Amino acid sequence: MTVHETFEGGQEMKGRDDTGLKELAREKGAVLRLPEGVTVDPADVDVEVGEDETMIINMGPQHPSTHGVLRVMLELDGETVLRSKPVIGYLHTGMEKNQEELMYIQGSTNVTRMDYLSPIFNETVFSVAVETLLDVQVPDRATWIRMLMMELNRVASHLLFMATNGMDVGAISMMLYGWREREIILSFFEKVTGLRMNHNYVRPGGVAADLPEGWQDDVLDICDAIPPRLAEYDDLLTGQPIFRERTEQVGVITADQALALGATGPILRAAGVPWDLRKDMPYMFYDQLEFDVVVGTYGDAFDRYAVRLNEMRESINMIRQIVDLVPAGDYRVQDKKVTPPPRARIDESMEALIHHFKLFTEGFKVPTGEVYVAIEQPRGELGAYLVSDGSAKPYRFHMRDPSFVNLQCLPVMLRGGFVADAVAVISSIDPIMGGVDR
Amino acid sequence: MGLEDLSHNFITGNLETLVKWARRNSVWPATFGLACCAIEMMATGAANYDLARFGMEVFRASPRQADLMIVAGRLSQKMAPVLRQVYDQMMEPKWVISMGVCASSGGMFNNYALVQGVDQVVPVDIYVPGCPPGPQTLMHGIITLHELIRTGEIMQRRQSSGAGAGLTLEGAGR
Amino acid sequence: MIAATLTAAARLPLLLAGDPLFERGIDLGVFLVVVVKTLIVFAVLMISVLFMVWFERKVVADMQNRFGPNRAGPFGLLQTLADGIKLFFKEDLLPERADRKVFRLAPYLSAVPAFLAFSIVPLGGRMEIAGHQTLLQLADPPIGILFLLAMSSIAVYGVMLAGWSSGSKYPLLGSVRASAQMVSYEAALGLSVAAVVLVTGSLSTRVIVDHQLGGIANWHILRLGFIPFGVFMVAATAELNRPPFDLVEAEQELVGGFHTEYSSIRFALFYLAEFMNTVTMSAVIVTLFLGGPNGVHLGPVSRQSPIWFILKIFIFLFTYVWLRATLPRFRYDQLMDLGWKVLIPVSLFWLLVLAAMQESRKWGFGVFAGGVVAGAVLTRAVFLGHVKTDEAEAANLREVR
Amino acid sequence: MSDSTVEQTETETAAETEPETAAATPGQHVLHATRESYLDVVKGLQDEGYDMLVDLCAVDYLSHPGRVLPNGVEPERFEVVVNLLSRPLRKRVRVRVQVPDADPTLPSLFDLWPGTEAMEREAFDLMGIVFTDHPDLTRILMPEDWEGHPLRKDYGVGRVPVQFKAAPSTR
Repeated sequence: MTVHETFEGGQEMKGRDDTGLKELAREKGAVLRLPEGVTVDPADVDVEVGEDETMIINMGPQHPSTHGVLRVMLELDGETVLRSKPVIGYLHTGMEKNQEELMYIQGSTNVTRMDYLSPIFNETVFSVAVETLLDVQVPDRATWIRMLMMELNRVASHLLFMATNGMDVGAISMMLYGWREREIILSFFEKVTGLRMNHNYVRPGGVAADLPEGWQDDVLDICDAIPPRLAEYDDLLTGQPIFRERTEQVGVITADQALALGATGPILRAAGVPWDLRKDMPYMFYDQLEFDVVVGTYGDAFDRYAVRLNEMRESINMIRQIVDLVPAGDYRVQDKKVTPPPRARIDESMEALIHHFKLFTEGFKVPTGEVYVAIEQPRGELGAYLVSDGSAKPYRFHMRDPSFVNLQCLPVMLRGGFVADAVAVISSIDPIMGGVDR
Repeated sequence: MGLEDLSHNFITGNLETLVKWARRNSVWPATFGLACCAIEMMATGAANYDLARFGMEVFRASPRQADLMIVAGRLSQKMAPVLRQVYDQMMEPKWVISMGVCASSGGMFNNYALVQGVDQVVPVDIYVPGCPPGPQTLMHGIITLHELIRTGEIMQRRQSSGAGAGLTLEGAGR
Repeated sequence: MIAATLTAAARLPLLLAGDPLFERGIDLGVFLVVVVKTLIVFAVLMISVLFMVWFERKVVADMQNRFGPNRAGPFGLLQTLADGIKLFFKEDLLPERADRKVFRLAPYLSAVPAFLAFSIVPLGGRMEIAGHQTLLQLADPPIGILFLLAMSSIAVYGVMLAGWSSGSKYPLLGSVRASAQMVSYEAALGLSVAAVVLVTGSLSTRVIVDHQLGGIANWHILRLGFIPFGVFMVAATAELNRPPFDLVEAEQELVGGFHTEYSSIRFALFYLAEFMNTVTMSAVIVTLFLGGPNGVHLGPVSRQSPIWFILKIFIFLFTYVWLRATLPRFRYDQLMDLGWKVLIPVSLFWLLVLAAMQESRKWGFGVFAGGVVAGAVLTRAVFLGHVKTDEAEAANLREVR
Repeated sequence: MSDSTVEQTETETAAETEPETAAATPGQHVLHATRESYLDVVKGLQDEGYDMLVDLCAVDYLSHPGRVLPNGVEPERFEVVVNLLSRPLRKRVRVRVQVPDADPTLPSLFDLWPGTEAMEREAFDLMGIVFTDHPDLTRILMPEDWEGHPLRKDYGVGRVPVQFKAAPSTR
């Protein structure tokens, strides 16, 4: 890493041991502090380099490699990044406010659009939060279906990471390959939920519909189709010298730093911390599955890539196990309070019709209380904090989105790198702005 | 440069057909993605749907070189000035596709944070419905745009409604 | 463009020396032949560029499991034409902060040298036009190779000035990258060309081609032992800003690099220049190392025929497209490392070896001397190239549980 | 801050936990801290092994006065909720702090966990909680010049009445 003198002294990336929390806090304080919209005069920037030597450059919000509308302010000395600051909010949709206006039964329609690459996770964590407050026991089949869909979704999400990461370091074909494989999973999603994205499939009390006939074959086809393609990625990127040079020792973050910044998911695991909620604090039936937690060593962009690549393999293995384990039974809870009557009964029974009508106009009430539920999403810990005041609408719903927290690692990772590294690092964090800004 | 200054006659008539053909077959989109729809927009460009067939795989990162802005996703109040700036940076002739309900009307998010329809910020030529619209839907929107370029309807509409960011067409496109 | 070439050709009798066309002095007929040749070469280059753009999009699409353009004309062949016409009729822009004159000049600086460089490439053997014996080559100056190097240096200015004159940050970064990249690779390029010149003993492209007559074994790619060819190929790719060396425009990093602020016809010129340069460079590689138009006498196809030339060029065009579809982009410092620490030492070393071998024909112990010199240089080169050994080993040790 | 105080705080709340309160937070470990003890409680928990701060958010209880709180905790309008996670203990704990409307300030946790930087800014932006000693307390999601804090209950959704207007004529 290049050494650069700023007003704080050497900005060399320190080794893992000597970076204490205080140090980190100081470093974080060194990121750019500029109100948005203010044009920066380089002379005003408090850095001890000559007047004309640094340049402030805005990456985004409209930039091909900032994954949507992330804006990163970079202070450059030549092509070396001295300081950087992510600026977010360009996709702020007010979803948490909207959620307070929507009934629980409508809620998953809203949350599914938060992190739009892992919609099933958003729906699941919301549903689990509501079910915890309702004290409803979801049928086993529904839980297994949720797990199946989540793992498929994880693969789809990581595939998209592969695509964009490849694209950002300049391997354009990888972009297309990632998308090609993702379509296989999306077509299964479309078959099950009716939509390619934003499914609204997992709802409080279970899932919206049972799996279609012959789903096992479809899922096993996916499991057969994806791994050979992953081996192709190994040929195309993992073993590719240029790719390795572009990502190794780039965007390094140590375990201490990652923990202090609250990073979770592949970023934390790539830094060498074996922390996966599925393994360490099992929820649903993850304790019945056999899988490994993929852990990296160096915490650089390549490790994050490798962790994600191997997580896909683990997920495929888990999906194979899940296919065998899904039991027969109900796909949603048989609780009249929460679940609408089956479509067939509405035609026969007036009561069912009224019940259906009331449920969808008034919703169901959830007892007073507050709860925090967390699951492991492709990018880390996805948490839902739900406060209920006893009515049919959430009083406050807060989503702890991993992208939002992980993005804070950016200034630490970027410092001392090049502009080209910035691109590789941003994509290795894999932030989804829909989740960041909500 | 453009055909705007020429008077209408046989040669310019044929030239115009040629130019419309060229414009239709070479609509370069700007890389401008906002939210979920951007993912579907990229999926449309990817192997299974392949926008390249229409000569559209040339996603230009620089708005100066782009012809088409696909506003893919919800537009927040904070992003709106940026969107307008990007639109202004694009060179005429330029077209806008509003992809998805959020871009078209604010969609399900009728609240403080979102602009309720990008047509409040930039003139829109084609609205593509859906949340998010699948690649087929977007492609239909694009083909519709091609058709409108071919028949010159878009220019006519801009002429009559004044929409189109100061594009004036005199003589051509009747 | 044509006029510029013509005046350049007419004013410099030196440029025209090698061609039998001028042996009997210059009259109107000779002048017309030159004009016709210029037009043909220009047209051939233009058509090959149009084809190249289409070819690249189609091949890349095929490698990515797509169809590629297929709506404009048969098999989408007219796609490039549509792009060109569209760009021609698009609104133009001069950024407010731009240096206007330079901004306008830059695209031409980029496009014209590509064509000029192509003019010295031998496309075939002797032929007869209207009673005039002539070479199938626009010009065969005795200093052909120097002319080539000069032109490729001028092309750098096009890119550099374009970025600098735009008056905006991303293009500026692109232009800084361009100047550093192209200047450093120019050195490697020159050294590998020097190897060819050393063996041939002439700077004329025609002589170089003729020197490689008589079968594949005589081609410089084999005769010079691959290394100058390899170095030239890599350096040429870098000179062309083709992937994996396309840092200058690196879309994901610098938006569009030097041409970010360019639109309309000026952008089209850059686009054109990139592909024109690709074609020219492929032609130069073929000339220097693959025997140019040399081939075998096969029915109507003569021993030195444009057909062989086109076939050989095609290999390189495909290779360039292949590289684009496959490789990630280098980073700035890695690019510099490759240029200065690997390519230049290696080509320098090989040049010495070749020189030693050349001399050893006269003096026997020269081989020995050459070996010593080469060994010394080689050690140094290996040292330079392997600064990062520890890191590389560490990387090999990494494991993912 | 010594460990004894932490234990004290915990036992206090634990002692005051009524069945009602427990039902409102099903199966989850919740601590209530005052504004004064907030920093110490969190610091104590960090020392105890809660090594990750996963979430920090604020709730506006303006229109929900009837919430369940343990005895001795004075309800205020705002509440800042901090979720901590211990990797060694495999446990989560939630710290809730009451913040009055009149003076919505709270010390920042930035020195303990730099990762709270964005979360506190979000709480400031959307709910108007001011975190003292925060290095850069500026708006994060809303534009710089935005007025008001959108997630407060007295801040409307900002619904725009939907207008149906005729499409411009295509001919």
